[in-house]
Amino acid sequence: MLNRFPPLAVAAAAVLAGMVFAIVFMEQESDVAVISLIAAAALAAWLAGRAGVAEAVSRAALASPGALSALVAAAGLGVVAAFAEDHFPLLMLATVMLYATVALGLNVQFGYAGVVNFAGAAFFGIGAYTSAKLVGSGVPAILSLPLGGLFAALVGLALVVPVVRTRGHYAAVVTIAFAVLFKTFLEVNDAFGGPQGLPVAAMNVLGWDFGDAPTLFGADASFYLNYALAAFALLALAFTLVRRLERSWLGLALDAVRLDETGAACYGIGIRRNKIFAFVLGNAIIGVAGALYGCMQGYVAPTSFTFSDGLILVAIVLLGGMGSPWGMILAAAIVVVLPEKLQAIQEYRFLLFSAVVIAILLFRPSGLLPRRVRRYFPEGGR
Amino acid sequence: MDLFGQYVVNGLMLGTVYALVAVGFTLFFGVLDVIKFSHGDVLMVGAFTGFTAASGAAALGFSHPLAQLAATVVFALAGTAALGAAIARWLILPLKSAPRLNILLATLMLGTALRESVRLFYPDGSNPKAFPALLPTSSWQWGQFTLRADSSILVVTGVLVIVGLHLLINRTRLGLAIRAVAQDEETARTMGINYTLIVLVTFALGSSIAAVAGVMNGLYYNEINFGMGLLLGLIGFSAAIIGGLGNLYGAILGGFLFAALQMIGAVAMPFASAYKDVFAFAVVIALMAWKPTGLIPERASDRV
Amino acid sequence: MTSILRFGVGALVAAALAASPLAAASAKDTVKIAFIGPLSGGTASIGVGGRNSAELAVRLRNADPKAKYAYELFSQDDECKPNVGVQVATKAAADRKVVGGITHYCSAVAMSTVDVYHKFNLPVIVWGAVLPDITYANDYKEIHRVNGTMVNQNEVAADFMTRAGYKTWVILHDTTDYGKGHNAYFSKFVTEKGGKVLATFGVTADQQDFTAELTKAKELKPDVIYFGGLTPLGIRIRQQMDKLGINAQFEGVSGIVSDAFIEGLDPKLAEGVLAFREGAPVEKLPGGQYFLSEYEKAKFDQGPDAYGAFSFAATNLLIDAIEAVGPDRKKVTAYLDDIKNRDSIVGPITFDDHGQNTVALITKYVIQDGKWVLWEDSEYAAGKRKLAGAK
Amino acid sequence: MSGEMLLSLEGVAKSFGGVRALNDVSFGVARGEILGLIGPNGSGKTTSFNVLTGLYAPNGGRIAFDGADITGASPQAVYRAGIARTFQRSRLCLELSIFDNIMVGNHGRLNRGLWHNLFARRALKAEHDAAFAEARELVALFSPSLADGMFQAVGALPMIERRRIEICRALIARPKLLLLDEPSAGMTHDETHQLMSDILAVRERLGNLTIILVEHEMGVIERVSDRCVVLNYGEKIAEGTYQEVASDPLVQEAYLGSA
Repeated sequence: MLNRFPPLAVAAAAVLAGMVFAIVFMEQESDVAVISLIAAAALAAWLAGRAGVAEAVSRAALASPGALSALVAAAGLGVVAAFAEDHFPLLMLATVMLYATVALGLNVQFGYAGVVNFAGAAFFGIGAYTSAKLVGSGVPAILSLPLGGLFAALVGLALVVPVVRTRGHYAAVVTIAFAVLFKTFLEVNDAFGGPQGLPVAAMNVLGWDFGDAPTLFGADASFYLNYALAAFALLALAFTLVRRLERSWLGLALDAVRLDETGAACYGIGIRRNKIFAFVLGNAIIGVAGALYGCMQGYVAPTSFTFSDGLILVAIVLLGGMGSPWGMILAAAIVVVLPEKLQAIQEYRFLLFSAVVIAILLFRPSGLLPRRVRRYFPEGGR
Repeated sequence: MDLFGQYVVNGLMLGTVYALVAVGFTLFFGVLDVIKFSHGDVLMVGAFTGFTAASGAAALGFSHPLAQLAATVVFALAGTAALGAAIARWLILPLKSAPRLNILLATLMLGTALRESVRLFYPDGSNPKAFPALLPTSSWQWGQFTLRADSSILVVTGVLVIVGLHLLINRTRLGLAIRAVAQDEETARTMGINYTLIVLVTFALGSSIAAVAGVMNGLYYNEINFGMGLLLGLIGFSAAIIGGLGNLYGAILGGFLFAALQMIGAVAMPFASAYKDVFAFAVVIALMAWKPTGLIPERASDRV
Repeated sequence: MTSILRFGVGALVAAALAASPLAAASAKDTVKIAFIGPLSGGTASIGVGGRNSAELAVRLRNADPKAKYAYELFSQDDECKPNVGVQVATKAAADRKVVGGITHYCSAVAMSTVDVYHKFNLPVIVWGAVLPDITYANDYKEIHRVNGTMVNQNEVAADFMTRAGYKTWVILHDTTDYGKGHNAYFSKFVTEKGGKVLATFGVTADQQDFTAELTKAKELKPDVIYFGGLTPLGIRIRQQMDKLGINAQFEGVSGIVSDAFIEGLDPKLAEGVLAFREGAPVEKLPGGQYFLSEYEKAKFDQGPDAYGAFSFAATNLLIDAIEAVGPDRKKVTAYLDDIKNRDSIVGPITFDDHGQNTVALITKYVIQDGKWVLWEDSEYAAGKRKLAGAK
Repeated sequence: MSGEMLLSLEGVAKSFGGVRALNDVSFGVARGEILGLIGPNGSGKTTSFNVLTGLYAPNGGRIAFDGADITGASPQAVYRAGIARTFQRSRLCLELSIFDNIMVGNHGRLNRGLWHNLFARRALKAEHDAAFAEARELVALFSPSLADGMFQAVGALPMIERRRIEICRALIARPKLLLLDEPSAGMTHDETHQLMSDILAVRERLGNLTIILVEHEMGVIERVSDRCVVLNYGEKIAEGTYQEVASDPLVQEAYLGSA
C-alpha cells in the first residue's frame, strides 16, 4: 500500500519517526515506560516491515544514498538538539556515537579483512591516554585527536608481524594477550597514573573551550553539547570513510582476503598488505574516537579499557551485522542506551547482554541489520 | 639458593594449574577444532561448586577435613562435567559449522554469563569467598626454604591428573575413540564410534580437569571469587596456543612456560615485579610472531 | 503510517507517565540525594553498611512531619573502581534533581571524582575515603569530608608500633593513590621514630599471587609486614604470608577494618592483626547508641560496618543544609562551607577552609577471637596474649 | 612438440613430510595448446597446479613461463605473470555478487590507489562502469541471463552457474595461460558438456588461449585436448595425444590398478 508514495518520502517519514521515538525514549525514566516503548518500537518495526517500509527504505538507499544519509544525519542532530540542555542524555548520545565509530574501525578489521581484534578497548585506550597526556600540556587539542589515532596505529604496527603471520585461533591470542598486557601495563606504570588513572583537561579547539557551556538561543546548553557535536562529526567522517572503502576496489580486496586467502592470493591480491592496511586503518579510527572519549570523560583509568570492554566492542560489531555500517550505529545505541534506561536490568546488564549475543550467534548470525550485497554506485552498472 | 628453591616451588604450583587449564583447551580443540573460551569460567563454577559442597558437608556435620575434601572434589568434578557436556551439546555442536570467530565469541559470552550468574545469584556472590583449608598445613623448613604439605600435595595431584589423562588418551578404548574423532569425524563415524557421545564425553572430561584446577586454586589461595576464571582462562588459552593446539605436550609445555615467564618477570628482570604479566604476555606475542602455529605445531594441514 | 503509530504510542506513554507522579504526589517536593560507594566487590560490606546508614537518615527525616521536603536516596555503586566512580558521579551530578551527594569510601575513586563534582557544582560530603589530597589537593568548595585523613592514623600507628619494640618493616601497598598515600605517610613517620623500612613493594589492586613479593620480603626477615590497602588484598597477603612461613606481625590500615576481613580469613590467621582508624568506635560516639538502636530497628540485612556512622552523620548534615537553604546546589555548598562545631553522632563537625572535618581521635584495633577489638580493651594490651614477635 | 613453449616444467619435485607428491615431473605447453593433465586419484595433478601457481614452493626443478623463471614465485607474482586458475572445489566468495567475484579476478588491472578509491569517486565511477561493461559482456558469452543479474550473491546460484562465474573470474584479466582444475566436478554429464562447449567458444573469441585441463571425465579430455600428460604416484608416465596415451599399457595399468 506504500507503493503509491515515492520511496524517499517513505524513508524520510521512517527516519522522522525514528527520531521522534529516540527523543521520547531518552526522556523516559520509569522502567514501565521504557519497556512499553521498546515493545511499541518492536511492534512498529514489525508492522513497518509488513507494510513495505523496509523495502521502500532499501530502495531509497539504493537510489539516493546521499539524500538518505543526509536525512539520517539531520535526524541525529535533531536528537542531539532536543537534549541540548541535559547533561546526561547528551553524554549518552556522544558515547553512542563514539562507540559506533569504534565499531566502524573494528568492522574494517574483521568485518572486511577478517583480522580478529579483541584489543579494541586497548586501542581506544591508547587514544584516550594520548589525550590525557597531551591535552593541557601545550599540544593543541585539534592535534590530539589525530595524534590519538596515530599512536593507536603505531602501537598496532608493533603487533603487525604476529597478527599477519597467524590465523584463526592463533591470531586471536595475539590481540587477547595484548589486551591483557595493555591494562596491566597501565596499572603498574606510574607515568600513566597507575590504577588511579589520569584526569584529562577539557579540549580547547582554536579558542573554543569544550568545558564551557555554549549559549544556544539565549539558553545555557550543557557543555556536553560540544562533545556530542564533535562526536557526531567524527562518526560522520568515519562512516563516510568506511562506506567509501567498502564501495571500492580496496574493500573488495579486503573481502576477498577474508573469505578465501588462497583464492585471493591466486588472483594477485596481497594478503599481508591488505591485512596490515585494515588493521592499521581500523586502529587509527578507534584511536581518534578514544582521544575524543578521553576528553569527554575528563578522566581515564586502566579499568575502562580491559579485555572485557574489548569483548563488548566485538559484540557490537556482531550484533549490528558484520560489515554493515548502519548496523554498527544501531547496535552501539542499543548496547549503550538500553542498560542506562532500564534501571531494573542495570545490575543484570552484562548477563542479559551476553545472553542476547549468544542468541544472535545461534539464531541470527548475520546480525540485526545484515550487510547487503555491495553496490559501488547508486544504480551503478544498470 | 634457598630462595631459588622457593621460587621454583611457587612456579611449579602455578605451572601445574595453568597446564591443567591449557590441557582442556587443547582437548576441545583436538576433537572439534573449536576453542571453548568459557573454560576459565567453568573452572570458577567448579571452584564454587566445590566450595558449596565443602560448606554443605560441614553444615551436615562432616567436620573431618577429608570428608569435606571428598565432597568438594566429587561435586566439583561432577558439576563441571555436566556443565561442560551441556555447553558442548547446546552451544558448541549447534555452532559447529559457523565461522570460528562466532564460536569463540559465543563461548566468551557464555563465560561472561557464567561469571555474572555467580556474581548475581550465588549468595553474596560478588564478594570473595574464604575457601576452607582442607589439606594438612604442616611445613618443612630448610633454612629460608619452606615447603608446605598442602602445596606439595596439590602439585603432586596436578601432575598425577595430567599423567592420568595422558594414559587415558593413549592407553584406553575411550582414548582411542577420542583420538579417532580428533583425526577425522567421518572416519570415526564409519568406525562405528558415536561421534556426539565422544564429543560430549571429551568436553565433560576437559571441564572436570578445569574443576580440578579450580579446586586446587581455591585450596592454595584459600580464596575464590567470581572473576577468578577470566585471567586463568586467558592464561590457559595462551599456554595452549604457544604450546601448539591439539597437542597434550604442547599444553603442558605452554603452562609451565607461562608460569616460568611470570616468575622470571617477577624476580629476574630489571623492572618492578608488578610487570611480570606484561612481560609474560609480551613474550607470548613475540612467540606468536616467531612460531605462528605454536612451539609444537599441529599436523601440517593442506593449504588448498 | 509508522511515524503516526510510533508517535501515538510515544505520546500515550508520555501522557501516562506525566500522570503517574501526580497521582502519587504529596504536599512536599521530592529532593534527590546521591549516595555513592562500593556496593559490590571486596569492599562491599563497607559500602552497603554506608548505604544503609544513609538510607536510615533519609527514612528518619521523611518520617519527621516538620521536614520541608521529601527525600529520596539515589544510590549508586562505584565498585571501588575509579572509572566506574567517574561514570556514576557524572550520572548523579548530571541529574538536575540531585542536590548533593554522600560520596565514596575508596580514596582512589574519590580522588578521581572531585573534578566531576566541581565541574557540575554538586556539593558532596565524603563519608569514608581517607586520602588527604581529596580535600587538600584542590580548592574545590564543593568537596567536604566528615571522616579524618590517613595522616594522623599513620602517625599514631608508627608511634604505637615503635613503642611496642618493633624495629624493621617491609611495606606492601596497592598502587592506587590510596596505597601510595599510606606508604608515604607511614614510611615518613616510622623512620622519624627510629624504625627501618627494609623494602617497599607496590602491588596492583586485583593481584592474586603475592608469592614473588613475599618471598623477597621473607629474605629480609622484617619484624612487621605493613600493608597499605583495602580488605581483599589484605586477606590474600595475610594468607600467603602463612604459606611461605613468614611469622612477622601483620599491620594494616583503616582499609582492612571491616567485617569482611575477618570473615575472609582463617581465625588462626586473623588473630592478632593490627589496624588503625580515625574516629572513635561507633558505640563510644556521642550519638552512637541512638544510631545503633535505630539501625537495629530498620532491620537491614547487614550491619553498618566501620564507616556507617560517618555516612549517617554526613547524610543528616546534607539534609540539614537543604532544609535550611532549599534545594539549590550553590546555596547548599555555601551553607556546608560555613559549618562550625555542629553536633552530630560522630561528635562536633567543623569544616576547615578545604571542607575537611578535624577528627583528632585515632582508634587502635586488634583482632581477637574473630572480632575487631579496641586495643585498650584487648587481652593483648592486658598482656594475656602476645603479638607475633613482640619484644 | 613445437619449440615455442609457453610453460615448461623441468624435473619439478614436491614432497610433504617425506611423502613424494611430485617426483621429477617435466612437461611443457605450447602457445594456443590445450593440454590434458590426467591420472588416477592422488597422482599429483592438483599438486602440480598448486606448485605452478606458487601455493607450494617446489623442492626441486625449474618452472619457466613466457621466458621468465617463476620457480618458487609467490601466487601473486604468478598471477601477474599471466597464469589464472580455477579450483576443483569452487572457491568463489559466496557472499559476494557475481560482479564482485569477477572483479576479484580483475584485481591486477584495477587502480588500487588510496586516493583514487576513497576520494576520487568520479574517476572511480568511470573505471567501475568500464569494468562492469567488460565483465557483463564476458558473462553474457556464457549465459545472458546471468549477465542481467550481476549483483546477485553467488551463493544463491546453482553449481553450473558458479563454474561459469569462476571461469569468467579467471578470464577477465586476459591471462596467457588458464589452469582448469576439474571443471566437471559436482556437475551432471550434460552440464559438463554444456560448460566445455562454452569454454571452447569463449576461447575462440579470446584468441586461442592456452589451457591446461585437469579432468576425470575422459570423454571431456578426448573431446577438447590437443595433447595429454599422464601422472601416476607423482611421476609422469606418459605423454602424447589422447589416443596415444589411452593405448599406453602403463597408463592402462595405472587406471585399472587404481580402480
